[in-house]
Amino acid sequence: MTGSELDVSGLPSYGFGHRSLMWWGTFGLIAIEGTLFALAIGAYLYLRSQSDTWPISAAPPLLLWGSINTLILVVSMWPNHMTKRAAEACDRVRARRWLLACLLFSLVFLVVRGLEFATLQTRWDSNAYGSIVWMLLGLHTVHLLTDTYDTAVLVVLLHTGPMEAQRFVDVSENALYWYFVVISWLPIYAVIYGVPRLQ
Amino acid sequence: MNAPDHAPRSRLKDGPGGGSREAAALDDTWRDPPGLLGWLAAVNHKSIARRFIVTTFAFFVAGGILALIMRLQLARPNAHIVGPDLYNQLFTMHGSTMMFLFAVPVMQAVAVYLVPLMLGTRSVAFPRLNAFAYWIFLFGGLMLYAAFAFNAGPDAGWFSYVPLAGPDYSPGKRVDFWAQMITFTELSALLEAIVIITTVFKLRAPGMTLNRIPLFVWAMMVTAFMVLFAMPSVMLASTMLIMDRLVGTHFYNPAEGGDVVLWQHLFWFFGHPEVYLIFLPGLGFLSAIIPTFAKRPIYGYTALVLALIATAFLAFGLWVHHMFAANLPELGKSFFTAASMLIAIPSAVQIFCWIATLGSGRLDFRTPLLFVLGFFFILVLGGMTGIMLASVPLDLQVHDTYFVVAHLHYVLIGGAVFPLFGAFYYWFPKFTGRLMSERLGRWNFWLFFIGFNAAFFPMHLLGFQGMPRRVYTYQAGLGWDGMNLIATIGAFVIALSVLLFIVNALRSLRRGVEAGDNPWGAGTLEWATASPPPPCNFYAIPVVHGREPLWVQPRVKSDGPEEGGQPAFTHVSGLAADARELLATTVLDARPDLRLNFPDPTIWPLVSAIAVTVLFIGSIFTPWAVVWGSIPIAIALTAWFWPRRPETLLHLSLERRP
Amino acid sequence: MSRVQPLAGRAALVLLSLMALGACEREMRRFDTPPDNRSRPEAPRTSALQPAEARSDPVRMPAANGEGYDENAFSVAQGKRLYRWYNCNGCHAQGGGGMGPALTDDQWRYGSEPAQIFATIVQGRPNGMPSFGGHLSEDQVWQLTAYVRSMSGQLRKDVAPGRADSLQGREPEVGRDREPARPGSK
Amino acid sequence: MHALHDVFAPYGPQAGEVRALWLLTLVVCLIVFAAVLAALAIALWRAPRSGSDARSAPDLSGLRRPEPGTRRSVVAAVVASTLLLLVLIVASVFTDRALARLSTEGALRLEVTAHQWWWEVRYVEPQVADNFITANEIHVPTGRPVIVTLKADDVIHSFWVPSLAGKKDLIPGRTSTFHFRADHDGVYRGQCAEFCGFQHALMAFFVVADPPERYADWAAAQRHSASDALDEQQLRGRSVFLRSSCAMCHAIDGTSAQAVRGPNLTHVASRGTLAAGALANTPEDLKRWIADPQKIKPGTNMPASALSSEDMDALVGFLQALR
Repeated sequence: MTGSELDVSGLPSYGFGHRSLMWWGTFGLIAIEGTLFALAIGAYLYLRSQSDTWPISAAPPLLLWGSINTLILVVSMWPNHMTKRAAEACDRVRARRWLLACLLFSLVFLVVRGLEFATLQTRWDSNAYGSIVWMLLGLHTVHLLTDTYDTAVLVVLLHTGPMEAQRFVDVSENALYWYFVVISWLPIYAVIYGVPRLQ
Repeated sequence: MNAPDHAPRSRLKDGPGGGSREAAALDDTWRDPPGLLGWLAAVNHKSIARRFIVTTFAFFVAGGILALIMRLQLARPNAHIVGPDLYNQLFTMHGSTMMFLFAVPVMQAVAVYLVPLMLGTRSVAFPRLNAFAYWIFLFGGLMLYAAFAFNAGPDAGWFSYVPLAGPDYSPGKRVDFWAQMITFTELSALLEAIVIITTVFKLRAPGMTLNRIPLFVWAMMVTAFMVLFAMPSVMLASTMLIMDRLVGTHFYNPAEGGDVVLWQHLFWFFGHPEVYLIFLPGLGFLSAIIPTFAKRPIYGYTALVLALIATAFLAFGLWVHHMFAANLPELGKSFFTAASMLIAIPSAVQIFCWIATLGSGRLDFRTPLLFVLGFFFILVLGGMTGIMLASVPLDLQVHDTYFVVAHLHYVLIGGAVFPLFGAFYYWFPKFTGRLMSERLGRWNFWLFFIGFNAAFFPMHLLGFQGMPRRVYTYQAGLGWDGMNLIATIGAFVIALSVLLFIVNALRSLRRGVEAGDNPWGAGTLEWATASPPPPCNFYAIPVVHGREPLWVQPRVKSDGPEEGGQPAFTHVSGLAADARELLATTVLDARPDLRLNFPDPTIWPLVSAIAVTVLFIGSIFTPWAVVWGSIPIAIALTAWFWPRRPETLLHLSLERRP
Repeated sequence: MSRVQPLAGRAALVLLSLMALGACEREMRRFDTPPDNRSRPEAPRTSALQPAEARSDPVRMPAANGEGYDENAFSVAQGKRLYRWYNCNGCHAQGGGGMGPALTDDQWRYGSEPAQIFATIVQGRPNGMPSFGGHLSEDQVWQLTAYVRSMSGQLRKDVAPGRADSLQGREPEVGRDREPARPGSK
Repeated sequence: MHALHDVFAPYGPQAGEVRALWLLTLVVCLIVFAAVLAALAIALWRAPRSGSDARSAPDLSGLRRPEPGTRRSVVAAVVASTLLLLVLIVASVFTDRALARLSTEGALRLEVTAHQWWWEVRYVEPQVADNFITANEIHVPTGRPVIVTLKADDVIHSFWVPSLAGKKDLIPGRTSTFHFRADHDGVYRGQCAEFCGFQHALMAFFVVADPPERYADWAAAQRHSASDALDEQQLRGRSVFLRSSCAMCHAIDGTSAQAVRGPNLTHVASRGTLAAGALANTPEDLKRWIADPQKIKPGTNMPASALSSEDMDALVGFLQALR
């Protein structure tokens, strides 16, 4: 073929952050899920605006477990951060260790989440308030479950291999998604536990 | 990390063009595996897109047939061809099919085929996800039609207003199937949006800076972003609906603090952008076709891009104009009136730019251009009626009458289907290597154009005379008989023209004139490669020096680096020819950035899609399906993700740290 | 192997058509009211109470066991509407019972078979259950019967109604588990 | 029953205002439409033809030198269309205001409740004793504003009388109000405009505008309960009514039939149509309707009644006597 060639054989074969395709995929997911959460919260506030009493024939959810959970989540950002750093340094051993820590955190979190559901003081089928509260908490829990499973798979992979640098990119993007799961929880927490206490 | 020694070294590098040994290797690398299993495992964006286009078109024909039955029923007053029960299913299926199974996915399908070619790359990002999205879409559509065949077709309208669609007034499973169809199709659309966005941002050929991206690609990217923010709304709404129906939640139950207007807000927050999801790709087609047949670059490229983006933003600010008749605060309404009217301005900008392009070019009247001209007549008329609907007082008179039916068909068929047919004629040679017949093409166009106006123009007047939408019959003596008859005749003329199109496509597939690489003398990259393109699209990735790369000649090197910082290279070399390796470029100015490994074909996207289908359909009958159904999904997805050893070794051999 | 495949194919086909029948059965909207059959055993009214103006004629017992109503979601939904319209709630509440016995439990004084419930509705029962014979079309009685059976989870899950657009008493019929019907005494 | 139903043959101030706005909008839109097509036509006519030869080189001059002429016309066109849009927005908002400002002095108050698939109309008078209920036919005095309170019993419906005013939804769990005025006496057809199930198509109603005194007579008659002056036949018909399924859903004031699930039949004979405008109010149609409503309105909630022909004649005779 005539003409002058632009030889790219020297380029790196992977990169982190927005250089990687994975980052853009994760970004898309975050945009979608973020919109979903925002709309669900919007629906919550809309229903509240339509009702004379709020919460409807129920006491506000108990603060204890929800707050503990929030704490756990916030703290979990630390091992998450370390995982991301290890991954971006392509350090398999440390990545493995920290990712395991993340997994433990999310498992603890899921257990407490179970207790949290028990202390909402309303059922999904008792009235619209109950429905939307369960909806919000359920939506967030689904994201936790998926990301927990995702983390578990990565942990196993980091132990068994086969490994290539691309897998570190996956680990780092998984960490990015976990950040989203944590950050998105804070407004949901505020709405579920705060709004019923507003007068 | 360093490659182990036993890793097979990849030696063949691309660069030499077609015919060379490297080219042959590239073909083998990117070709789908042989056999039935290979067909099911295919991930090549062109194979997936071909299936996607054919599937969506099949749904288009199905939806059209439903419409014909409705028109037969309405041709005369007090007709008894179908009763209210079947009629309600018919118009619900027609609306749902056209909106969810045709209009949006067909645009994405065409994009999945063309975008990589226009960007000068060898695949879409996430090819397996792309395949998965197709299978999910297919299964969702098939489920809906299976339900219809079993007399469980949804019957509460494509908009499924509660409480009519709620558990109290829609017994049985009909609406549940509708709600799950939403979940299927929106999931597919969302994944495709991610695929398209990532492809556009990361896989452009070197030198294709943001301001050189073809306008069709711009349109699809803007559309993809709109999908990200619009579709979650309807997924949330339909999930709430199905939960109200199956597990007794009260989102839409006024007696328990719920609210039926919540549905309308959530649905139209998706539903109005939906119109532009369908419309913007149509504009993209025009911006691709017009320059080619005007033999000049498009006029006002920047203005056109900004108009697309402006439309996308405004589209989220006018959903309430579907709800003027539901008692809402007056003040808000005038805001939405203004927003609904102002969205006409970006469209006006584009129309004037196209007219300018046509006026200052040298015209070549081929069938694609005919459909473009049809667009001008129909869409502009539809836009005018749209402006009328944006005004609260006028809307309150014609809302939910046949006037709206006329309006929405003028906008959607004029704005999307005419450009789409133009696009079929335009890119058919690229898809198949053969041109479609011009003679049949002209017949197809004129029948469609005349039939369309005969079918839908009278509906404006019917609306003024008080004929509401979604009626399965009407009484004699109301003065509606004549125009309904004309509309029915028009509908059948449209059917005839679509039939002609199918005949034309099938005949041209075999006996069409050989097209060659670039039959129209167009300027964008998809015409730089063979028709149909080889599995790898390009034997050597081109380097881009302008908006119409095939029209602008690269300057000689002595000029030094030109805009975009690219010296005058003509093409890329050095990507592995015996491995699925792709060049990623930087987001803004498309500088070469990474050599990325792409996954091989695999059956797992199909398996995962089946697993997901089991869960979705199961959950219509028992909530527990969500629990046990998620296990096979987890397994399938893991198998999908889990790296294969030989693949990994190959990648290691190509690996190089930043 | 070569013999298995056609067999499998046929099996799938049969399964599919069964599904289809099930679905059509469930989803059919029955509009045409079957005429009341006039040649059926007559029975005395066992309650003086009647809506509007009392009739003196005997009531007609069901010929069959109300085939086709229990499997049809639309009939059950119509039954649910009539249950509300004709103020069955007045005594039976939302099935929970009040002046009248509960309908959501497993205790059936006069039997839980469709025909038995039909008889209860048309004949009436002592201590308050009015006699609706002649005041309701047979079709409506069967619809009510089907709905009443759904209240105690006697019907298929894909036929039983979901929650109503009203204040909810207890979980929707679709969520109720079948309780073995046995004649109890209350 | 012949009735008017045309957006552009207005017989009330609301529809009138809308018609004025409509004419303005139509003119503006036609001008724009014509202008765009003309511009397109000129462009196509001016532009030279290139043979369908793919190899004929494209004209790239536009890339190098700017095109001031073209630019000017495009900008001008955009500005012009923007201005016209602003005109329309202002006109629309002002019309909206004008509609909201229409006086409701001494208005007649109605409460309309929509059911699948008929309209319940309650006249709300200053003295509760004067209230009365009818169905599917709204009588109003000409020249007097009417305030309608809209409610829905089951699903969403929409109240629309094209010749008098725009539409408003009736939404379960909400009440909305709506007002109109009929300036000329006549019969105006209305219809449900929001899809509401099987019989959405045959859910019509009529607004009968009479001169005030004729309206007063009608209202006075409606307030009386059904008269007992019945002959043998009609008495038998009444007992058929009360002893069959009719009385399960319908009410006739002055009898033991007090159900509210179907239209109130106290003065059914005084109405122009049956079954929400689906049938003319004649003995034959009434018989057909009672014998098998599903034939006429499939899906309607009224069950068929298997009556002996004597009973049927008696029943119809009785209903015809309810004027």
